[in-house]
Amino acid sequence: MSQPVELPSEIKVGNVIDEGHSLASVSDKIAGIVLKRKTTFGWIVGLLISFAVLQSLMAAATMLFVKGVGVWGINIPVGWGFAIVNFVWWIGIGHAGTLISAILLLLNQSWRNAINRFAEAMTLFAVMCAGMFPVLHTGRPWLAYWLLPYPNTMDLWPQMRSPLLWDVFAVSTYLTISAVFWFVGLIPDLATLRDTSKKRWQQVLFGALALGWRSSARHWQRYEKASLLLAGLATPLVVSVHTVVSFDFAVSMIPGWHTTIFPPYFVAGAIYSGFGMVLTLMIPVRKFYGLEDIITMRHLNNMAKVTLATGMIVSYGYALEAFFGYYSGDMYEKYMILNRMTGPYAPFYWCLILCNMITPQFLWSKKIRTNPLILWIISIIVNIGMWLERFVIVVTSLHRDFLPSSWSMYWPTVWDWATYIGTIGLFMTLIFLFVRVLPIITIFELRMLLPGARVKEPVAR
Amino acid sequence: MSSHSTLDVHPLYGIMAEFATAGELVAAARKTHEAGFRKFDAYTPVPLHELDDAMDLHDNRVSLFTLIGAILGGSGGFTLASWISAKALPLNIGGRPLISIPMFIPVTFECTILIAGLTAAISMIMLNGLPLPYHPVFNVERFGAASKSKFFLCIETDDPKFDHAATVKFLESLNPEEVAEVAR
Amino acid sequence: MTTTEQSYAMSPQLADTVKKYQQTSAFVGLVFLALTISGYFFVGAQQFLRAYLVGCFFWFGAGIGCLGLLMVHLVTGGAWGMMIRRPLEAGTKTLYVMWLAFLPLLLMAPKLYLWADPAHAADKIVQAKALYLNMPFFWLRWVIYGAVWLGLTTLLNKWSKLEDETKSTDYSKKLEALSAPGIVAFFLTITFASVDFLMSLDPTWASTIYGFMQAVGAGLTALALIIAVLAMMTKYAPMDHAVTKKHLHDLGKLMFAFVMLWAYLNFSQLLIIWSGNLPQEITWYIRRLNGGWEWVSLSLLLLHFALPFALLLSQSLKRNANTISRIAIFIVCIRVVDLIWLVEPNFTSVDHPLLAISWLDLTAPIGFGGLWLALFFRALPERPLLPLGAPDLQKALNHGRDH
Amino acid sequence: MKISPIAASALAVLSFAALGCSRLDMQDQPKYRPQRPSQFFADGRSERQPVEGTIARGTLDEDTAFYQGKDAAGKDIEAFPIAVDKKVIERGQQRYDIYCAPCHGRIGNGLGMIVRRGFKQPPSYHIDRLRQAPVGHFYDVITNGYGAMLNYSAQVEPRDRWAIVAYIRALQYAENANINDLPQEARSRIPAAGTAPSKAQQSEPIAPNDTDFSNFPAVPATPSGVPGAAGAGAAPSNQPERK
Amino acid sequence: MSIVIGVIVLGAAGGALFELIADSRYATRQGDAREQPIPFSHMHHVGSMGIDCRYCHTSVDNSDWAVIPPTKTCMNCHSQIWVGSSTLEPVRESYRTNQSIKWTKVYDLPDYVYFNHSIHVKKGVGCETCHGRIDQQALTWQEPSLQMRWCLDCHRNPAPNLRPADKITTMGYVPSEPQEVLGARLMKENHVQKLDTCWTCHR
Repeated sequence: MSQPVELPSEIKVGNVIDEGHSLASVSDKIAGIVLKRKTTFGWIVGLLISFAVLQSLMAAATMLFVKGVGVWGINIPVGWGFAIVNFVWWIGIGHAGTLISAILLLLNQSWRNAINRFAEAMTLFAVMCAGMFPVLHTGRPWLAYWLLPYPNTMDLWPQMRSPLLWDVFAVSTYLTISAVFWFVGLIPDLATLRDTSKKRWQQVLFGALALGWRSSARHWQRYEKASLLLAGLATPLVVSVHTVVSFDFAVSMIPGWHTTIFPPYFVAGAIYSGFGMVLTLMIPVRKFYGLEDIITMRHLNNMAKVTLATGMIVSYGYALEAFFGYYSGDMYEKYMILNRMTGPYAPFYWCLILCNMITPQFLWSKKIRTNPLILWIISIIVNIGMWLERFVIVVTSLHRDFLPSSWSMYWPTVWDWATYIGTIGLFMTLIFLFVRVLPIITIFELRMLLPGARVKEPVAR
Repeated sequence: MSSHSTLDVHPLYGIMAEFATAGELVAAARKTHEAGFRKFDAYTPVPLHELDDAMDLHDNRVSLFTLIGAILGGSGGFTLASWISAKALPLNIGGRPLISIPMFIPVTFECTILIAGLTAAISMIMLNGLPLPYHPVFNVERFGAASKSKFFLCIETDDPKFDHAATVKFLESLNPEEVAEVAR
Repeated sequence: MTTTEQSYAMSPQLADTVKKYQQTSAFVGLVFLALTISGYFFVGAQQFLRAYLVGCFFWFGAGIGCLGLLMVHLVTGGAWGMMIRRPLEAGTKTLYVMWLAFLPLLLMAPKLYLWADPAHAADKIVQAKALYLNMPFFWLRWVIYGAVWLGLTTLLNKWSKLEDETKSTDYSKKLEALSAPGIVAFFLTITFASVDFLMSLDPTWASTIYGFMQAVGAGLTALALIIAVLAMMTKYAPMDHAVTKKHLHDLGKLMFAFVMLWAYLNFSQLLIIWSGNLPQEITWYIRRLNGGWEWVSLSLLLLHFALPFALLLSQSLKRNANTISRIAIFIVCIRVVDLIWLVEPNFTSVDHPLLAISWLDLTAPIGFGGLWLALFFRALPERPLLPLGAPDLQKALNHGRDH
Repeated sequence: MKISPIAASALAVLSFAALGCSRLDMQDQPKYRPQRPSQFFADGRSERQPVEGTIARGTLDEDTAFYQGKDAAGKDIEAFPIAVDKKVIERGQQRYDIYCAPCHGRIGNGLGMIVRRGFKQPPSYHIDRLRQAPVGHFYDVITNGYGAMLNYSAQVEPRDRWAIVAYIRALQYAENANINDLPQEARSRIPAAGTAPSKAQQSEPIAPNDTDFSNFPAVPATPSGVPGAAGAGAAPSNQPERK
Repeated sequence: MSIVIGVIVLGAAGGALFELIADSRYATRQGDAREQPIPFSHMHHVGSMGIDCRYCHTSVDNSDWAVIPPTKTCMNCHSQIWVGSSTLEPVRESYRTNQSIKWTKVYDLPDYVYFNHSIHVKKGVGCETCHGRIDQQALTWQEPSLQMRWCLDCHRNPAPNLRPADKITTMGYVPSEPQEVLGARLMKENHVQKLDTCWTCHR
């Protein structure tokens, strides 16, 4: 049985970081984007456009505060309209960031290092956009603090058995921990910026933010431990967030919502749309800032694979929903799935199937996975598909009430759209500001990938 | 012993050596530790796990605090949920039990993560003595490279074994690129 | 240090041990299977079939779990999988027998499955599902499952063998290319198989997460078994120097993830059904949370989740071959309880649930276990213990040695 | 934590504006509650009078005996238009103590608290003229007023007015009662032979129409003139039937 | 991180301050005697004259509304008493001109609260329980905070605030038997329930 062993040489899939970089060159390159690069015309135009789009959120919110939620398209059977659709969509988009930074850190996947900072920032901004909707949909956003358990003059406490309250806990925990994780990751890079900058005000600003980080080995030891712990905590957290979001639906008894597959299926959908959004943003940023040597083909390939895998799980969910619609033997469930497929919102359903089930199948091809343009288009289709999914879940399940007399249709109003598009403006504005003022790539983790950071001790142990 | 006079004239924080590679730094740190120095620190642009062994750094308090935070957060979350549901605002919803343990798990879980995560970050920063607006090592002009590409080792004057001339000599024997005095 | 010249064929000592294991398990398996079959006459056909289902499905899960893990590894790579790839392949080969083992269930379906019993043919709920739950389609699905599972097993093993022999990356690519859609097929088939053989025991009840749960459960069973086997093999050449603590650590982490996933999926199902409290759903839990079954449920919570969770948090326990294998074996045992918990309460009344377990519920899993392990240990020595043709083998061997 | 500064400031401005202007939160709703002033109607009242010449359902008040205390000829009626029993008298006592006692006094002697403060003293119920007066007369006085007394039609409903009349009759009867009118067991509670029984004890209510009141409890002695301080009488559970 | 801690501490302090303000008598106007167009004294009318509450507030026991009496009710007595008083001139003017007196509402519940006087009276909640010793209030003040917490205190546990039906309007009421016994008995007799669902008050 024994035979001479010849191991084949490694198959090159593409490196995590292209050759020719040194500790200093990596640091200077990324820090230079923040410190030296001139504010470009394109960036200003982009920021201005995003900021203009953001104004539609301002207008819509003002309208909402003055007039109340009646300006939205919600009605009696469809009490949950755009607000929850967009909330779930944004929260889902946020998931990729935590997944990339936390789970891949735990799995020792070194390809995460180039993209995690950006993805984490995206998480934060997406969760902020998501948070807008529950706060706005109360119609009295200035009373949003009522959602928190605190002693008050009304002697009232939130209903701890309600999934909507779990949402409050889950989303605020998610936002807090993501921000902490993001900031902790930034500390060494802020120190790099502090030490690289030549301008006094930048030194003071980055110095204050870096908290006096001095790259001490004693600090690194605790830092690495804390990073791992945070990653370990963030991983179940990110799963729990969309699980809780799915409970918002599944814990109720509406046909099409009350189904046990929802938690894993929502989590997969969240990661799916999140990776879609990372690709949508990363491909232009990579091109624009000339980061092809740091965000390599391997990154795109891997992200496309994750997109494909989660897309398959989501498709599995659709398939099971349809199958169990029949298998449950429940007439409401049966009607629900038939109504989805053939009812007034059927075009949305089939569009969703096209976007989420059919389109990702192209990703089986490596050619497509490594073609940034096609990948970018697919990622946008995925984003649209996931939005449609939430729309279909929310609206088709609600618009056919148990009581046929209250059957009705839901169409968003101009203010619904303005709110939704406005949050995209908010998101893009934040992204533009972020890429300008902070290092978009974790410098110290990139350094770890370089041969200069490897220990080849000259002395034998 | 002779260096004490130097100290008086020139308040000194320590002596710093600069190294070009991670390997040299780890070797130097190991030797320094073996030489009996304890009050010294290595500065590196990337975390080097080898240093933990070389310098005998095994501080697990961050994990401990995080565990405590997790336990407190979890029990606090569960207590909060059950106290509210059963005591502070008992609402009968369709005859369901007031204490409904499965329904409290999400809140319990989120509180666990929240408190544990905050403890992890805060205890790391606090144990590292941050935020710290001033530290003598930054007085060395080239030290800025510690956050980019160079590796440093600094033996502090507080160390009982510290002796100015001997320490300089010892550091020079480690094959550094440069040795510098660190003003306090 | 590991060098490419070393052989990864089994050392004679290990071969002896494996042979011993194989003989013992074959003996135990035959004795207990005989005992189980005797139960058909002594205890009754239905009780026999229930126990048979527990044993058969559990060990089928171990086989299909190996198939799933193998394909996941082939797609994602990773050092953990390289160490257990051969045991996984050996595990998949049991599927030939385990697939056939379903035959008695199909043949005697009316005695076990309400919907197949002509006496219940007029029931409203049975009629509502008749399009899916009918005997011809049941048989057809079994054939389709077999085609998928055995097809995948055959091809994967064949190409893996060729990969070793030719050292050609063509086969590595083929393996990866087959595994990706293979995973899809795996999930679909195990979902429907678990609906067919387990969920349809109670035709009034349905849960969409069920198939996913069974897939994860099977993966956990397989992983725990393989970890136990790997830990045993680390005492012998060549695995003593091939397997590092880091490999065990990674496998331990993976098992930890599976334990968490199992708990997550079960909790999700419980919470959604609990809060809905619908009569057609909650009865499933009423049966399992009353009449003595609540203790089984509680022990599952504690022993299937809490205890392994706490133990596997520890880094040192995961890195030690002895402790990790004990935890793994424990998990295999508690997995059997989980399966009994899934099957048996379906046969108790909702109004007066009663914990009643026959001795057959123990003999059947042991019997099938012996059979499975005998097949497994027979297949294991057939090939070198590491996939010599795999492109990343050297990297995987160096995993955990670079510091 | 990061919050969009723009969104945050907009929120802050708007919420302060909202707090500053008025209570938006349904605190003040565009609806009328009783006696709330109205900007809309000229007299500033949100509560409107029925349009002249209209009668609300159920307020036709055709039954002159019940609503006016008069017979068809316009004469005060002699007999109660309602059945009088213990509950009616208890109700009458309670209403009497609220609305009548301030002037007429709790035993009907016309020496209520208001009279002591300067209101014109009404006649005692126990004078012969009023003892002889038909029940319709009392009803008419309550309904339309008499002399210095304004009408109480807004404060006392017709059925309660009859209850009050019944109670007045009971007071009159009690003022002139003989010990032999008492049931046997009640007699034993009279303190001592020859001692003048107090007014309160005398005002043992007795049915004007021969209903059996053998179980009627004694009215506890109460300090007169302080209605509401104690013993405002009957259980309110049997309201007179409302129209 | 100190910033985070600072934000948390400041946030907590701000929250506490907010609660303190929201809870203060300034915010709730508890104990605040309101100016009225005519300085009507409950102390005089109830305390020294002993007029029953229901003489003026006629519908308190059969309607959700206790009623501010019409001017006519004042004139029942003041057509004869204090006829020359300039203080009472607005009353006479109102009577002459048929224009309502614009009283200032003391117990002003928000419009989203449904409150019914008669059910409280019928179930044995005395006037004094909510309005305090009205017989000692020269100008009427708001006795409780009227916060939701105050409502709920009683709605969750009504027994301590129940009294027999004939003691409803009594001021300075002292129970004739231990309140625990009486309360429990009255709960049973009057079928008093613990009503603390949202829709009890918010309809």
